Amino acid sequence: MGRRILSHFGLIVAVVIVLFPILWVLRTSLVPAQDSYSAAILPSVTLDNYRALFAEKNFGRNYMNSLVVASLSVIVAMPLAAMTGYAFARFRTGGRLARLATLASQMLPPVALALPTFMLFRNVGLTNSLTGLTIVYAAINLPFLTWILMGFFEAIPEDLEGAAMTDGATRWGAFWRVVLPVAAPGIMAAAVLGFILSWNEFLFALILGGSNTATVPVALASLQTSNGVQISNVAAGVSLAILPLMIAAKFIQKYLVEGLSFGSVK
Amino acid sequence: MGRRILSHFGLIVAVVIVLFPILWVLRTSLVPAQDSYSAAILPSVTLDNYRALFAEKNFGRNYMNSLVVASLSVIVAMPLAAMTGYAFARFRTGGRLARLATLASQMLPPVALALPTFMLFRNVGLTNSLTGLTIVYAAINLPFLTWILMGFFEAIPEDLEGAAMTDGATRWGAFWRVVLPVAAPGIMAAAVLGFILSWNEFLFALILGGSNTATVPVALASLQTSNGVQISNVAAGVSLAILPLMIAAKFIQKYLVEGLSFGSVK
Amino acid sequence: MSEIKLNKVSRDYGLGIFGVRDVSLEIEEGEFMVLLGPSGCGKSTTLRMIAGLEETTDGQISIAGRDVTRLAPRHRNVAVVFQSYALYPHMSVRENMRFGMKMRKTPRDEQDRRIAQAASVLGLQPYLDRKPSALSGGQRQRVALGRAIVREPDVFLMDEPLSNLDAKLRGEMRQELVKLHRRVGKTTVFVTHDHVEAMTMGDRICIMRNGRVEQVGVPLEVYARPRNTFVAQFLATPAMNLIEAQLNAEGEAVMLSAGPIAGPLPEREAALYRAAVERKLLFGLRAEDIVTQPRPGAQAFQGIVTVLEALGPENLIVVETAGQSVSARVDRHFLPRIGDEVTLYADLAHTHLFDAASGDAIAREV
Amino acid sequence: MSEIKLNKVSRDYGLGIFGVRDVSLEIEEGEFMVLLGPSGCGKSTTLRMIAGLEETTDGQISIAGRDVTRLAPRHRNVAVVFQSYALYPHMSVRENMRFGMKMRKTPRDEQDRRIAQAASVLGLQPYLDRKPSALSGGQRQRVALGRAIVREPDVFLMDEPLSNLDAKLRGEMRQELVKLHRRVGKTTVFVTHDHVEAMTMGDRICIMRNGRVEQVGVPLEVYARPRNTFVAQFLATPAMNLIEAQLNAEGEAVMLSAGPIAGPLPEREAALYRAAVERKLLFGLRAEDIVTQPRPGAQAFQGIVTVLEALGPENLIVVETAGQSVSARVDRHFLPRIGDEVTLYADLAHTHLFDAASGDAIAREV
Repeated sequence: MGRRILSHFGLIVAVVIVLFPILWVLRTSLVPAQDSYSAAILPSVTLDNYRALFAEKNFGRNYMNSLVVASLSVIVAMPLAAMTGYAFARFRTGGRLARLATLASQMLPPVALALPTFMLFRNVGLTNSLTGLTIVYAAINLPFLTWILMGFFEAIPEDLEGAAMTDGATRWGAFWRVVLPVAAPGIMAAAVLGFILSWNEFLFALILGGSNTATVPVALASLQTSNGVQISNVAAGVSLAILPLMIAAKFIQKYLVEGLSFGSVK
Repeated sequence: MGRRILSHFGLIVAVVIVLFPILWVLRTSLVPAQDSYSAAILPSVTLDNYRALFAEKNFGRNYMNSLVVASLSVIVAMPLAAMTGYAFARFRTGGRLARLATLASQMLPPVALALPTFMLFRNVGLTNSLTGLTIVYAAINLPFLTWILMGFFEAIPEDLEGAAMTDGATRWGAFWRVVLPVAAPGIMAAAVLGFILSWNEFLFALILGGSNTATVPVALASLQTSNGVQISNVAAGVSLAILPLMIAAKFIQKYLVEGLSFGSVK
Repeated sequence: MSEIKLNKVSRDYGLGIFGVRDVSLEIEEGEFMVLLGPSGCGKSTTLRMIAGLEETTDGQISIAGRDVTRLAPRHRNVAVVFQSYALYPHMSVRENMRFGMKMRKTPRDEQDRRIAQAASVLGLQPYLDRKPSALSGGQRQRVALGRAIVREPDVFLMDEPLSNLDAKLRGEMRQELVKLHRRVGKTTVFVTHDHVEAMTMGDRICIMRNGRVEQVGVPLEVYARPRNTFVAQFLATPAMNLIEAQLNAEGEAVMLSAGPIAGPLPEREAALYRAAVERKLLFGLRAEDIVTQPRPGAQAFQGIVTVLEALGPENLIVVETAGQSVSARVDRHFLPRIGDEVTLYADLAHTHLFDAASGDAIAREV
Repeated sequence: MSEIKLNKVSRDYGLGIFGVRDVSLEIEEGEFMVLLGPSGCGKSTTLRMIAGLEETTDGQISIAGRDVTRLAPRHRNVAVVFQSYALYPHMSVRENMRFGMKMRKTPRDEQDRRIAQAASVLGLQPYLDRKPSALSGGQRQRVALGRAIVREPDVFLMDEPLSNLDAKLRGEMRQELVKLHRRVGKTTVFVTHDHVEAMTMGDRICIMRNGRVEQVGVPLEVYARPRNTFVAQFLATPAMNLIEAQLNAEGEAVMLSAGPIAGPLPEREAALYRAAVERKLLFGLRAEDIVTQPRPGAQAFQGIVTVLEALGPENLIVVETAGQSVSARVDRHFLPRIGDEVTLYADLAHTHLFDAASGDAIAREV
């Protein structure tokens, strides 16, 4: 019993350590600028920092850009990733080489790809465009989602598809009506991860974007690097940047935790 | 049979598309600077670009920095990650909240953490130091490795530890002598991924590093952004940046592919 | 009409490895055919080839006179009951049953009628709206059956459907399946490694080993006349006793000499096996043909009891004698102690003889 | 001395859910005790509590007179054979066996000696340097056994060790395990859901249901005198026939009236059960006590054959009569056809009687 209390105490401490910076950022975003560095927890509450962010820094545009690019890149990559992952899982398509290429593409240093991508995109007129950024993020998401979904599909017993196919479904029908619904929690989890991957991406957004197409991370960086950092504005921006993550955590934590404990898809 | 040839053909095309840019970068790094943009495949071969990189750009220092920081961060994070992942997998320590916090920490936008980290590190004198960078990378690797290893440990039947413990081992002994060796392929794979994650990291390396502590990605970025990009030097740098990845792919592809097909640890 | 014909069917995995090799088998309309054999013998592969879930690399398979060798599973009109049940986990029991009919565009009211009927036959009414994960193993098994039945397929293919059930439930489902088959009357192929299931369920059984067919026949006939020692031993627990033996002619009589068991064969057996005199043989006798009371034609022998298994209704004993272990299935009142010397009687009227080298049964001269 | 005592042992999962509840059981030195019951009855949990792999939330467990309730598994000196075998996949067979001895610091040459001996007993010599993944299911099972034996523990704990084997192999391993136990002579607890294993292997059996003990005793005694209908039905296939019944006194005689079966109880049974006259009862009769030939004390009844299972050595039949299904285990030569009307004889000398409401056996007046 004593041991249990001890380990729970340790956990609470750990959670506080993890959460404290986030909570403090949230707090800083909600107090007037002059109180940013005060030790008082909540001297007074205001939404001025958020208002300033949207009114003066055009943060609404950045936010929309991020939402559009991150969502579209997942929507574009997911069907392809599902089919490729299924092919890898069931037909051993391409064997080890194809799997390795998928993994390897995840491991290329983004910096090494930045310049070639920029030059290529400039030639075809895709710099400073959300389309260009969506394409890049879809290309990043594709192997990532493929790999994750491959794992989920491998965990689904093949007999399920055998049953569907003798029940009258085509191979495609078995995939569509049985495999996909069964893998749904995993697919949801993968989609959330892919979204967040794109949402947080900084390097390509910086290189390929312009002022109209800047995403949230680019905007945050410029807030932080501009002369005389306004910490309260930064805090508001960071709070908003974390918002989708918190929504995801709140509403689909079940999917996230169950879907991503690898190999435990029921 | 016709279908098979077709799908193999498709695969070969896909592989060429994936590999071509990498091969072309390698080619560019091996030809004299004046042939960089020529269409000839290998007009002549030289190591001058590499020599210049090391002699003029101090790339050797960057390379060592990256190797040290990436290796140390994995070495520091791995034991903690293994124990945490095991606790999550077996004792449901912290329940869903702790798992969620682990996942969530992966999803915080790095840009949002950059400024606070920089300010904190400047106060304690960890900017422009490899120690500081190692700490950051270990902190990034810890939840990442924890999550991956948790999946591997969950896939190991609990009876194995039961057998070890009735055979005379302590819980720790069962973990050390049975669970860890059985999970070894997964741990190897996770270590490689963690190394590459750190190896490729750009943002924190840029913010926290100085000229002496610049890592490979920072050096590549400066090569690319300096006036009059020397494409042959960049190509040599990129080739070297990819080298550890290729070594990993070559020597431990078995671990990578088997260890990471989630849920299939034998 | 839904007979199944396999004509020299093979499953070649390449590199000279065969899952199934040159299997020919005719399963009649309405017949309950059991494929029996140890794990890895190719019985499941054969079933999956009939279903179209495994590629047939050589030979032809026809169902109801139609060559289906290259047809997709959905065009074969077969229903498979998997060992794992393979229920759709995201669908309720009702939707699981409906799926196949929906795929085949059965009218909706006909779907409902068949589901209601199958649920009533299988006692599944209370569970129709549950997900499979909320059911017990036995209930899942019934759902898997129900899903197959409502389809009204030409052929039922069952891949060890009882092996995940408790011993208790397995015995009950065995009888239920046979009753069901009698009612539905559809051609059924049933794969199992359990000889009790094979004996009790099959109209005929097909015993396989190493991808080939060893013997096909009515269970009691195969039991009475196994073609070789493998079939003889596989089809019973305890396995048939096998003892190296020789026959010698002494005038009219044929004398058997098999380790501890020796004596003249009864008249009928003597006539049948006269030609096998002086060959190297294996003498086979089933455990239930070794009895505890003398009877005509039974030869007495002594042995030390080394195993006694009191099952309740009867006892299994093993005695050691002359370096041989001999198993006997005896009356429940015969309860010797381990180490006792007992006298048993080998009923030579049930003699089996096999060639010592090949293991094949000695041809009877009828 | 390595007897095991469980004193009111419980496993409380919280929220009023118990895996095991108030189980008391004494297992004697050298005894082979079988825990038998359907899945979820708490038998495996009990075994794991003895091993220390499951927490004991209430009660005491002692091994060899020592209270081990709070001891770690490694301090209990027990060896567990798991259903999954739980062989260390990264170690060879030899290293698997050596592991436990290494942990206990057995001298190296003693380790080698014991490994060699166990390997020879279990026929594992050719496989000592293989990894478990290169072995068949039966071989893995033997390695799991070998790993337990070489440890020379006080107690063997076996959790359904045969359930992953083929029917054939299971029967053989059953006998081997009993022989092994006789040679090693160590206290053994064996968990199974298979009543045949329980009957044939146990010195005593402990039948569990819903986390509680239903009956403990020598197999044949429990078989002969089940304490309630659950035990009566669980301990045999087919399950004991149970028919609603009443007894009526007619002078000296006691008349049984149980559906199709009616008649005077034999003298001995009449005396035993006289007190149960006019109560609502269940009449129980085992399938082997329904015979095909008249005998003294046996009451004839007619029925329609609905199931015939010809096992080879004997047949199981089910007849329908007066709305009752009655199972009988009959001679292999008795082969009616489905739908035939047959006459059978219920041997009332083997009558079991239970209270209709509680299912408890009616106390015999001895």
